[in-house]
Amino acid sequence: MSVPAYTPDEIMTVTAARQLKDGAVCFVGIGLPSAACNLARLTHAPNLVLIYESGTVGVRPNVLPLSIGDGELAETATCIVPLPEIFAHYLQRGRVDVGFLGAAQIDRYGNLNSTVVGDYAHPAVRLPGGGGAPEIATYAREVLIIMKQSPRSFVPRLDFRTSCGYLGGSGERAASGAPGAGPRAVITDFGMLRPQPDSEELELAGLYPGITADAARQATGWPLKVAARLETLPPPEPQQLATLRELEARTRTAHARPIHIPL
Amino acid sequence: MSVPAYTPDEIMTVTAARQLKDGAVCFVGIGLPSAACNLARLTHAPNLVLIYESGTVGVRPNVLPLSIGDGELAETATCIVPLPEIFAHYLQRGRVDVGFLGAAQIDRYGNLNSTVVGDYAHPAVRLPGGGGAPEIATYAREVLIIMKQSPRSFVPRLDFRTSCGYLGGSGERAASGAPGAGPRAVITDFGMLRPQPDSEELELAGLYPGITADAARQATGWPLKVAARLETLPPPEPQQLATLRELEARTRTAHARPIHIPL
Amino acid sequence: MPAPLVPLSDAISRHVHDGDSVALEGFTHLIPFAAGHEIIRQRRRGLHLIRMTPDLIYDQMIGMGCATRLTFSWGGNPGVGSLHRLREAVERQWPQPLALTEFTHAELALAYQAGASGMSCAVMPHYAATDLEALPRPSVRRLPCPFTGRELTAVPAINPDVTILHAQQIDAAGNVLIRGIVGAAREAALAARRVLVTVEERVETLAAGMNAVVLPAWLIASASLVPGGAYPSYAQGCYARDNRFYRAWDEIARDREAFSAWMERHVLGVPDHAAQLRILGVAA
Amino acid sequence: MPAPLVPLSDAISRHVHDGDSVALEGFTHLIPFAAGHEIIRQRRRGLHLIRMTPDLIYDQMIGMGCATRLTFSWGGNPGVGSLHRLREAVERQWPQPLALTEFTHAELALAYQAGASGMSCAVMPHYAATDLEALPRPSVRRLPCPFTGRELTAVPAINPDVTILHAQQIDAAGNVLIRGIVGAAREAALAARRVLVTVEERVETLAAGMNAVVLPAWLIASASLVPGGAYPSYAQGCYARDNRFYRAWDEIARDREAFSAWMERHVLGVPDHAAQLRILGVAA
Repeated sequence: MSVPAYTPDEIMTVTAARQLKDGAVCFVGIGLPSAACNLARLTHAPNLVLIYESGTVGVRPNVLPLSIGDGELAETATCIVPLPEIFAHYLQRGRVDVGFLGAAQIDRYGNLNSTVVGDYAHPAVRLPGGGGAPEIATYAREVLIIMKQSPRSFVPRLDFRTSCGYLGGSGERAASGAPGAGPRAVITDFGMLRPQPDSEELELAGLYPGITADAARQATGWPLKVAARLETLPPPEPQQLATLRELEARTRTAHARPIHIPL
Repeated sequence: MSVPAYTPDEIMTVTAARQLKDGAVCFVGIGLPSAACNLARLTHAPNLVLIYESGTVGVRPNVLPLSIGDGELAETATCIVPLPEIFAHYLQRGRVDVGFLGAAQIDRYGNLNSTVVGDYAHPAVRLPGGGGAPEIATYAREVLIIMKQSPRSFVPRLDFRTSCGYLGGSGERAASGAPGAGPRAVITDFGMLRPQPDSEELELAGLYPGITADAARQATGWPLKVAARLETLPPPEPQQLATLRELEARTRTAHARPIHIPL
Repeated sequence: MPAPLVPLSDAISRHVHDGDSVALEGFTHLIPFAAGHEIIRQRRRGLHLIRMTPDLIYDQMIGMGCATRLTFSWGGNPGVGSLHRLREAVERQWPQPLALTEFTHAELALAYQAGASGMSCAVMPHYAATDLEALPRPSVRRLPCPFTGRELTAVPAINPDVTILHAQQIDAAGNVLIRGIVGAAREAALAARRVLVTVEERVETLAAGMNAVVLPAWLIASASLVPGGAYPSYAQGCYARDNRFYRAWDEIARDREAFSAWMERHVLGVPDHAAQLRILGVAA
Repeated sequence: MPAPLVPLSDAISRHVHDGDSVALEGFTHLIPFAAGHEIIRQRRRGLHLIRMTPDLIYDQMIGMGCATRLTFSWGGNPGVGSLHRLREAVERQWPQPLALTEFTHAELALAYQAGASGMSCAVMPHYAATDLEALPRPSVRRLPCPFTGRELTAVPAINPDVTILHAQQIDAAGNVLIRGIVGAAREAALAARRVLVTVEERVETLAAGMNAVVLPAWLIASASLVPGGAYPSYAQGCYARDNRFYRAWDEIARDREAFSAWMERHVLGVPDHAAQLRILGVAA
């Protein structure tokens, strides 16, 4: 197997970016989702509307933010709204087409844990918590999940359900009345999982070039099903890679810049 | 009786202005209340905080607005907030010291009707309605009412209770849980009515120079009680009259200015 | 890819239908008079009009027979007196009966806010303040606070079929700037199924501070360039409120014939708002 | 008659007491670090800290033993990872146990909004989304919508004893301008019993557009001039977020001794924020 000319993070980012149609309204999380959305905006989807939970709507950052509320977002936004409104007027009102989520744990129905490992009252690991995720998972028309695959993170049973995927599957989510359709895809460092239409159990739907289904199975804490038609996902195109690397180089330079405060 | 050197509107406005302590936060209605508040601000109470329900906070208009939302208010405000916030964050939150109200009808307990004369479904006169009044009456720490006195407007029984005064009196308002203390004074073209401390029935507490209690009684549709100590209210001071007249002259000039729109 | 600016007559004919619930918002400021007059010219019928303060524009639409229902919280001519056409519709069913749904300002603002937030209702404290609550209206209900047990008032969400706003600027991307008093305009727009705007001017980049009130292009169904479109209301920074006209309206609207003649000459008898402004001598 | 600017140490000593509920707000932007450090220097104890995103400032206050309770919705180092001091307090009760009241962002924003509106609670739609709801926490309750019968989530109001904000400007009258990302800072301030502010600069007149975010002077209990007071967070238009420091904090906070040494040298061992900024080489 030849060494691919891209990193796992890069193909995850490009694969996520490809899921985004031009003009879609995205509620963007920090890290890979932010890189993927901005890559899409700088390539095939120039009219993507990016919303960050800091209340910045329609941002067009030149460098990636480290936090959800860097000044770059405020400076390039169409408008800035108070935080209560970004949740009420945009997410809860059903204005968001695509929400991005990651987590410490995912189960086979795309439910997510970002709260604790272990018991809530006496946790082995206290994670950051829900933040915007429970509402993004509920209200975005569809959700894209980006997570590295391992038996510790792809678990048979969550320690805590922070955000809903398909709950117990087989239509349970829709029956609960949740307005959004749920996770459309889980993008990992092996490939992509998608919900089986009837059971809504996540199954392996695509693999990156050179990755085997067996490797993906071994990185999953439950017996991972494989879709009838297992796709080979395309590698990043040179232009995508170049754009992403330039974006990240600009970002590194900007974030390394020392701060000077005149007193 | 000599002819006073001021009009009834002028002494009402000056009397109302005198009720305002410097630094108070006032929720201002249009007309006489707006004139009274701005007169107070231009004379003895330069730090009066004036809030108009259009969402303009801390206004310092040079001319009186005709409407509750003239541009003069926006231009001189400390800040402009959306209308839902002016009611929620300022009035409902208990930030308003003094609210001003007028109405078509008032009863002996200071309850007000600005909705209909006659039956609601088939009214003889359809009045403008509640607007901000019901909440001002409920939440302002105290209320000042400004109304011309006549048997048609000072009635034994309201056709419709739009805004609460003391309800049925004798503590009924406080028992209802209404946060504000209710009407502190009713300023009329005869003088001033105040609630009797126990019954909370409005009684004649003051008269303008040259006005008799009998005249005030005849202008009231219920048997008007007179306070044990009936005060003679002072006439306007020359400086107050001069300031008010200049303010109104500036206002007339501004409102008569023709509009030109370049197309 | 913003929608291009379209003539106002096209916007109204495409997006406002007989029987729609329609909110022309703007609190005293930025009232979309031009859009209201175009609705009158296109003779829409059976509208459910929604506005905190009906103002002259709804007096005119009601008097011209556009509306069978009105949701509002204060129905006067601000600083002047009555809306005579509204009164005659309620008191004498002329030109037709008008069903009222009446709120207080705080309630109606909350109803828009609930609609803008995807809620079925929103709550505020309840106090025994007003007979409005006793009316047979489908408007507010009581429930206990689950924490304190104290009574709350629940106000149902309002989601107009169409909200129409007037604004100062639209940029090349189709984003719209509102500057000055905003009232509940933004909430009414976010609550609506379709948002139409009329604007004073088109610019490359909005003259907007970082925390300005901007409606993103993708929330707007249709935008039309209508300078003076808020007259006799006003557009902060563009022209002032014509307080003389608001006073003069009291006489015009007091009488059915004077009203009808005024509407015939200034609205039905002109092709658009610019022509009306010229007849009124407001625009050259 | 605005209150004069007072030294930050006086403001904290006068207005922040042991056992108070305290919200230092600002979403990523304008986090009042200088005020938090002064609270640490004055060794306040038993505080109930409230913040949507505890960020480094609460990591520091918790690690220094100021707090026994935390109300929050997301407790990480944004874009970096864990807050190690927060984790150690929860996982190993060091330096003392920390009781958590946990919300989602939307819930906590609503709780501030309810507090800012004089409400006992506010409502949002309910969906079976999260185990948070099953926790034995005094936070949210369910009730049916009185119009649709659908379940609502009621969130209780939060009214901090003290809310502290950092802002760009204060004018001669004492009005305060916030420019850029506001988060739930304004709601947290309007909900509070006392509002303290630190500001970058004092000006005659605010550089504020007509619809800017301004807190009127009369809502503010105390204002202090603290240039750089949000560092390592930022003040839009004044200085950028020090993303290098946020990354470096991960190492510092991972270890009890390294943390304590850093706090000793940079907070306890200096008289004020300006001295800290000089030691860090951020200010000349």
